[in-house]
Amino acid sequence: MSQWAWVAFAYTIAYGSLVVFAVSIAVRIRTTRRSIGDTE
Amino acid sequence: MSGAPLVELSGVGVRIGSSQILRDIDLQIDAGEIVGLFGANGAGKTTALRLIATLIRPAQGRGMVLGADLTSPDRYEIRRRIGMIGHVPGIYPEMTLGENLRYSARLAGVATTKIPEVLAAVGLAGAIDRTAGASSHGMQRRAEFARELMIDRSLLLLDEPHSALDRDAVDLVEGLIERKADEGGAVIIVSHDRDRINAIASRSVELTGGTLT
Amino acid sequence: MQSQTRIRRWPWIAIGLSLAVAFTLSMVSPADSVQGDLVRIMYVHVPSAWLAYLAFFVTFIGSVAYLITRSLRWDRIAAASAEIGVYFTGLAIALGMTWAKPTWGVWWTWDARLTLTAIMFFVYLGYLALRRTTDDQVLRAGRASVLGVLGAIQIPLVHFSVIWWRTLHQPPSLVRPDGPAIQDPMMLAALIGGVVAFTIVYVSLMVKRIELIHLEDRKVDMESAVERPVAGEAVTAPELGASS
Amino acid sequence: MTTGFWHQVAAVIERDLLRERRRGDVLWITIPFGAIALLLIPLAVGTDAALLRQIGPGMYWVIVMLFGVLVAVGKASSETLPQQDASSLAGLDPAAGFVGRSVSSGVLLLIFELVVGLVAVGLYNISVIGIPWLVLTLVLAAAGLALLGTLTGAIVNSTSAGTTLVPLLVAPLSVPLLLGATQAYDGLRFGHSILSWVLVMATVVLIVAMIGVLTARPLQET
Repeated sequence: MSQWAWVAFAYTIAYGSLVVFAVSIAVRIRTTRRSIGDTE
Repeated sequence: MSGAPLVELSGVGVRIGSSQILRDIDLQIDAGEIVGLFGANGAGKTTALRLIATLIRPAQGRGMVLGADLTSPDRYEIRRRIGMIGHVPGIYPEMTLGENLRYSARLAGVATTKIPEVLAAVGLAGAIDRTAGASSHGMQRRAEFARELMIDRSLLLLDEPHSALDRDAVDLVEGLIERKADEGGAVIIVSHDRDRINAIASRSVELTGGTLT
Repeated sequence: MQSQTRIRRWPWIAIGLSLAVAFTLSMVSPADSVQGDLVRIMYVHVPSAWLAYLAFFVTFIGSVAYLITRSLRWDRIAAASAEIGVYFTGLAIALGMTWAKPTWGVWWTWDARLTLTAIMFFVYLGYLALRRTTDDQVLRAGRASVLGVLGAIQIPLVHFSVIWWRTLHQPPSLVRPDGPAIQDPMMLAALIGGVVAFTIVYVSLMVKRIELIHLEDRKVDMESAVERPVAGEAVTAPELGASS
Repeated sequence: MTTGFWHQVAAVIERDLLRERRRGDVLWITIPFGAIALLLIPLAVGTDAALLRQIGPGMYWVIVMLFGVLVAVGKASSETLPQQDASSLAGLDPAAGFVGRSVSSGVLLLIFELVVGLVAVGLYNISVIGIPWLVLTLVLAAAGLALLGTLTGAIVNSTSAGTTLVPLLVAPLSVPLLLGATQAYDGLRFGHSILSWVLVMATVVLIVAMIGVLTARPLQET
């Protein structure tokens, strides 16, 4: 693999997982809010 | 000790995990009282006893037992004066009845020389070297009563004390209960046998849906 | 309570903006004379590792504060930080391995800092596993905070023992007595920018994660208060004749 | 600490050792388990005598760390809720309970270390050197592991995971003990000073003992 391929791989892991982590928190906040009837 | 109630609960609630077991319990027990505690299976009777024994923390309300707040560290100081016999024996099956008592005596700072005497008092004079696990449920019960005799308790909490006991033992237990009340202590008895309890109790309370009625 | 559960969007915006800046900085900075373009992995690896330590330090502070004050607020901070910390520890390890493979030719080396990070990962994974074992907020907070303190106090010991055991890793790249090792201002900007951006991301994630714990606790409270029958009501009088 | 405290500690030690003597869990289960693990390793990695002699001490310590935890979470040292209640109401100070349990687990671990150690010496032809220092590392490792096991046992007590979680919590935290013990042996073999490793292990023992005593009461709250 070229150096840029490694860099692309690393950045996909870093930024990709950050987005997944943030979105999972957002989704859990939303579903928990729904389930306790908080529609604010 | 003079005049102050031994147990004073106001608005106490208990949660275990995510479920509310007891709510809004108001209860006052004075010296010399024998109180019967009734309730259906799962009404929270055992939890109520553990609450009064300071072994479980109240989630709501305020509770005082033997002058100690149930949420303050003082409760560790008064535990030695509370005796409890639950429906599952709190003894180690690998050890003999004598060794179990010796263990409790050493924790409580009581002279171990009292052990033969209290075992004799509950009719277990010959069973001191008997392995607890190999003894019958009734004998384990008797050994627990011996423990409560040995450690000087002000408050006695009994969960179904009559179960597994024979005729002689029941008389023995009732004698012990009445003597404790005469000495200025208090006894709370959880039971389903209303007739038997009403014969010795000064009053009774009922737990329904986690609340006293 | 109300202000804490109000929907707040600024954390999401802050995460997006700071990541965009960090990404741009790390792309426009020049390639290293020795490492080439691989040096760019450092701009995400070092900030992740830094955050792992910061997050676990916050867990330690939250745990100690809980044990002293017995206020669940501190426990929620400790819990949120531990979860984010485990995530960043995992990320730092994954990125470190991705860096090690093209640089040293192996995925894993037994140098002190890598080993320490892996051990930290498991300590706090255990912390999170412990938190899952009970719904009781007070019980959970008490147990978890003791583990939070134990884990954090053990880390320096693990650190020193592992360093004595083996030191192969390159010396710390940023903080050194003789000034930063990285001379190029753009590279330094990318590294510091990454650290700052990831720290903003951490703070933003913390805000949202604490909000989530609040909501989850409220959910448990509501379920115990409303939906589940109070103990004793589950048992009713037997209905004679119904089964015969 | 009052004399009552140490009386209680003694009572708890006596109780635990009595229970273990009657049950024999460590003697008949944990020790054979550790010994058979030492027997399995050469089957997996090869029976080259020089190789085994080289990896033997390390393998021995890994097994002590992983299996030793089982001593602290075994049946003989775990209690049912009514048993815990009875002890509490006899006035047992939670800190005395922690110290007593740690000491009794430590004694059992030391026995485990010695017996499994003899097996390791025999199977792997390990040379026994620097006996006073070796004994010191054995004692420190037993104490540290016992304290960690007892403390984490108290942490998971009355949660749903029960004792299955204890090995996961103890394993990463026992790293300084593992490194201390293995490096001390290497130090003895090559004639280096092992003082720093002994100090690392002693520090672990002191810190965990302190945390255990200070948090004994909060941990007992249910």
